[in-house]
Amino acid sequence: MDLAAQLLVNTLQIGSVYVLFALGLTLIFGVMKIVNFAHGEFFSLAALVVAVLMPVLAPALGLPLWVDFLIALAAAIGAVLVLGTLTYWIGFERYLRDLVGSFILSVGLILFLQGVFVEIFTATPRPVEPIVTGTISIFGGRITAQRLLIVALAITFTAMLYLVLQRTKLGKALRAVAEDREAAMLQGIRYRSISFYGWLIGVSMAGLAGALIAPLTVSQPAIGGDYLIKAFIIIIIGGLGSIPGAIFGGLLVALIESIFGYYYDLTIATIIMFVLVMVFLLVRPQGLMGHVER
Amino acid sequence: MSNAKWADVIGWALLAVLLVLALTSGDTYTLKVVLWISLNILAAAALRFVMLTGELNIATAAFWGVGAYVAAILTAWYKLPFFLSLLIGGLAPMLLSVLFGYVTLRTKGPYFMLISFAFTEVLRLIYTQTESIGGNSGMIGIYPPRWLDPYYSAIVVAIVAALLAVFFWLERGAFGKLLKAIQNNDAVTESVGIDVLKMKVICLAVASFAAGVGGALFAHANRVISPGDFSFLVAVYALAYVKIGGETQFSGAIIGAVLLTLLNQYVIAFGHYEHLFFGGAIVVAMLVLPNGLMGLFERVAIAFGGTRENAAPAARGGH
Amino acid sequence: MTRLLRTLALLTATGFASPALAQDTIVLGVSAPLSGAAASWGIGTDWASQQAAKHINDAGGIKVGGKTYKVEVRSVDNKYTAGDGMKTAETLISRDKVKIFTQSVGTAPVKAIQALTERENILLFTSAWGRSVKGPSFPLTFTIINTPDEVLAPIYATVKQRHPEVKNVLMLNPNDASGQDTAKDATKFWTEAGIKVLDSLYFERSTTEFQPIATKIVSQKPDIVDLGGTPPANAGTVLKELEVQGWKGVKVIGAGTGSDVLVRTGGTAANGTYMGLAADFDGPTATEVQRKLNAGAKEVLKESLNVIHMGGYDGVMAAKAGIEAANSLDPQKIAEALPKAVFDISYGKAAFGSKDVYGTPQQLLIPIVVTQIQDGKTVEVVRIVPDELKKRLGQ
Amino acid sequence: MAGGTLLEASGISRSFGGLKAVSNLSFAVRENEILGLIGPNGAGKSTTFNLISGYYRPHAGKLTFAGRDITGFKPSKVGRLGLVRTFQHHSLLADLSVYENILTGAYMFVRDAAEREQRIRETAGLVGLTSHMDELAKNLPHGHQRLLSIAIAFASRPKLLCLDEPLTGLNGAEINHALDVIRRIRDDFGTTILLVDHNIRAVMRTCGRIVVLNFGEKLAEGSPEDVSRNPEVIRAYLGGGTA
Repeated sequence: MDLAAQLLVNTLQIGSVYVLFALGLTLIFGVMKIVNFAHGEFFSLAALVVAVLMPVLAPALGLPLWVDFLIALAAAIGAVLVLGTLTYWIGFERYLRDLVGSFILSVGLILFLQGVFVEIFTATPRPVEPIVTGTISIFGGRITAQRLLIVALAITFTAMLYLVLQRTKLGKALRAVAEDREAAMLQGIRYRSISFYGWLIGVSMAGLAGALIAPLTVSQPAIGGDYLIKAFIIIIIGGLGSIPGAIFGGLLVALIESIFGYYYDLTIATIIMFVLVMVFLLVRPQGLMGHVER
Repeated sequence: MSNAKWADVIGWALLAVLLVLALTSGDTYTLKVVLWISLNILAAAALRFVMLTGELNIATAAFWGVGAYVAAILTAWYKLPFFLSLLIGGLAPMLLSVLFGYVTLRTKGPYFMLISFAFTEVLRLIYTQTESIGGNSGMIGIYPPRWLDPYYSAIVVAIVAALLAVFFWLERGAFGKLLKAIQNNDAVTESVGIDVLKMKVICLAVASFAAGVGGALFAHANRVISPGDFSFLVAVYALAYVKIGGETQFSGAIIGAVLLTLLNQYVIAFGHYEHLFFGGAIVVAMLVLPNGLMGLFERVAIAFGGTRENAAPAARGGH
Repeated sequence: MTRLLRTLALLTATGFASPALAQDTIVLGVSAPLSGAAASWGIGTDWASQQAAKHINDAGGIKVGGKTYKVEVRSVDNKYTAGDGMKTAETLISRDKVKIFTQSVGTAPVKAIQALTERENILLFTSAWGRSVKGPSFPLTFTIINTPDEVLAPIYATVKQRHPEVKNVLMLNPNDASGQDTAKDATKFWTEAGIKVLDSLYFERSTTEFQPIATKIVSQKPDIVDLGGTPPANAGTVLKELEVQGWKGVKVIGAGTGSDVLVRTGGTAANGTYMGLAADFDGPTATEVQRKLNAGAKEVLKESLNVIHMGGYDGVMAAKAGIEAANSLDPQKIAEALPKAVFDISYGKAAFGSKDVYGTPQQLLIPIVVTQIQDGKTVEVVRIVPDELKKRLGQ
Repeated sequence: MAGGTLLEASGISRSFGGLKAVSNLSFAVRENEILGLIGPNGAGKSTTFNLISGYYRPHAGKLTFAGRDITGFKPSKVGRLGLVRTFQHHSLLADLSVYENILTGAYMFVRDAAEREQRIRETAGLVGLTSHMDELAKNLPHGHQRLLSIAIAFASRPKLLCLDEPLTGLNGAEINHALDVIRRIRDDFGTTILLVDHNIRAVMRTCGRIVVLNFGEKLAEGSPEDVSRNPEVIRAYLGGGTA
């Protein structure tokens, strides 16, 4: 085992899911100017749906496991979209651009949804059978075929989001709103509907991250919390609302976790990340990739 | 009397009721609930005081924890007199908050909110890694002096009321108006010679002193503390009290804390549904009472012929 | 959602603020994590405790001084922290007049609650691991599952005997009071068994990514990895990562509880793992009561019971036995009567003992079982019925 | 009559991302004068304002105020030394009452409560807002809002009052009233004034001297008559758009 290669491989696989999760969070911030503390619940929901469906689908359909996984993933995103629509219509729509109001609303949702998830899914940790088996060696770093598949999917989804934002009309509108809401509205962009789509895409990213992590870990209703704290660090480092920043921040956090987790332990790694955030904020309050304000 | 003044009367009356209950009730459960309500009021008021400048200071939870640990170490290890450790339990986080504020209050809105969140979590993690203070399992055996035991709830209510009076006096005075001016428009405030950063740091220091005393009182009330008691949720609950009570009014924090603490006592009986109901209550309150109970009160008062107040602006975070 | 509706109905029926009780009901408290990462322990414990209460009530209740009482179990969420443990326990004590906690889970909250219960003359049953919660200074505390002093020596001896070539061990535990206590005891017993402890690592309970830890473990090339008090779901993940990164050694989970979750998460990587607390409540050595409970739990909770869950049942049964033996509801008297009693719990007949180890007879005497995962199944390797229990039962 | 130099900017520059907003600008404000600062859109007037009041730090050059080097001072420190400015947009504490707005202006300069009260009354009286003391700033009509922003700044009784487009959006009568207030501040209190506005005619009418900016550089300086006859100024305004 080559240590450096193993640490880099670890970084890539941890980071790819962090990036997805943080992308959703930063996108929602960019468009709605709120920090969605309930982001982890969408992650948990998707992970739980996949973890519940996988053992059911395999015997019922008799299809290859990866097909089952894609079906479960679609179902998970469906569930996330339904929950996202509900929470938006009932709650977040009234708290657009209200940092405090949306914060307390999303924290109320964390408590409430965790209670509901425990009721529906029980608190039992749920593992998922491996979809593909085997281990692959990359420059001496070892990775399961399973994780490699997940990393590939995460990269694909990130690229897709990037393309949507860069190329499509919706993407351009989202970026325009994130950049300068008033100017965008003057150009005839309907802020309310755009923010709804931004929200749905954002929570779907959390859902994708959750659905992808389900086969790699054990899912239970509280699983999103750990990712939430990391994601905050990521988006502060990357700059709130910045898509490239979230990607960079996600990989950086994963690298720190991988290296310091190896030489010290994971808690020290987290503390180091927080200290790093403080330093970042001192030097560049708007984050690494944030826009320079005039 | 205007609505705002009525609101103040309600707030102080509630505190008086708590004090009377603490002094006269012989029922240990009542005393405990009075104690918890008072501590929650203090946390909410400390959080709200910084909200006057427009910043959401999640690190209220961190300073609450520092006060708790410092005071606990002083009484449990060094056997310092209770009131002295209480004082130091307030001063230590106050000093820390000056350092923290000087570095971080240059940022605002979501950045300050997130960094105060990060600060809270990093302190909590540091406690878990520090074996001398019990790591994750925390410290036990933090007792107030024995002679004080029967009056502990009353002492807590009295101290909380005193600190609230200071908050009230500061908010009503020129300093409070200045904080609101900073919230409204820090550029204009700065142009007339006011050092906005310094004012924010002073505001944070005052609030952190109160939070530290609150934490110290909490530690001695609970007799045990552990890192898990000082997660960012402390600030979240405090914010829930402020929001549901109504952030525009000083009394909102009091009313919110009283109601939600009582509600929480009720939902404890739900076992693992506790989260569901408490979270649900917060969500519902946010949806039906956008300006909290004080907002509802104002609406009712107007409906019954009261006058709309040119009331103080909402204490709001962010931009 | 039916449970929710039932609870709602119950609460509405029993009144709003503090559920009022009929005069002849004994309220028993349970303090366990009902939310967060450790929720499954608390929810299972609550369920098993409720089953015990139901059994007792169905069989006519508890008789004390000619009067018959029904029992009711109230579980509160200690969130695995000292502060919440304390607060919720105080509510149960001062509002609901609880005199007995039949099960309390999590070393940190238990230590907190214990400071209260010992002072206020309240009986505390617990599954907390550490030696630090037991002994003469805590006369009202009783431990109702096997702990390191019972389990570790036999399991380590078994490992040593079956793998004579092993020389060293690396330990991983959750970073909290339970984990730290486990690591401390494990270090002692491994050393006594002649095995060198290479390193003792910790992780936070909320951790979901175990790769960096696995990389760290593998790089030290230990003969044995002892996951100590690591919860089964996390343990399975760690074992899988270890296998991926090419480590092949002896796998031990000294305080390993649930084996089906371990197998589901670890897959083939879980094979060969030795565990100290993983009784199989479906297996041939399980009692009729345990099999029924387990079947019920699988239906309602979608989860098999583990030793800690079972402690919920046994705590209630032990409380009943204590009350009847003392013929009193006074915790002091119950605590004095309990060590002399022999009573029925899920494992069959049991008693409290182990005075020679702890200085006071407050450890439940139940069979010590070392199991190993073989082809995904939990197999009993060693089963020891404590000599003291045999003597007490007249065997 | 104009006396010695109160504020001197020598060679100040500031650029944003390669774009030079102000470059090598030098000018002086003399004691007790009303100096006008004009120029087409994007000429660098706002940047100049932000530079002298400390909101931007100059990349080059030096600022001297009342004989003191204030280059790089924070806005609050500049304000305390007696150089106070108003703002073009968001110039008020919108959710606060008129009284509280003016109080904020006086806060750092009058410690005694009774004296402060007196200062607030006097300032409100000067701009004609005495009868609106308890109204929220955001509820005032636009004309009153512009006057209130002057009142906030003047409550500090600065040595140099810098007004950033105080006449924008005002009608004829309001403009006359505002100019009257500005003149009285100079005449009755001896305050020096730096005035930026798009209303060239009003500026010409009020100011003793005028500095004209274009593309971040000084184009002309002199009396209103001189400046209005300057061919470069005429060209800049005709070519550069709005006047």
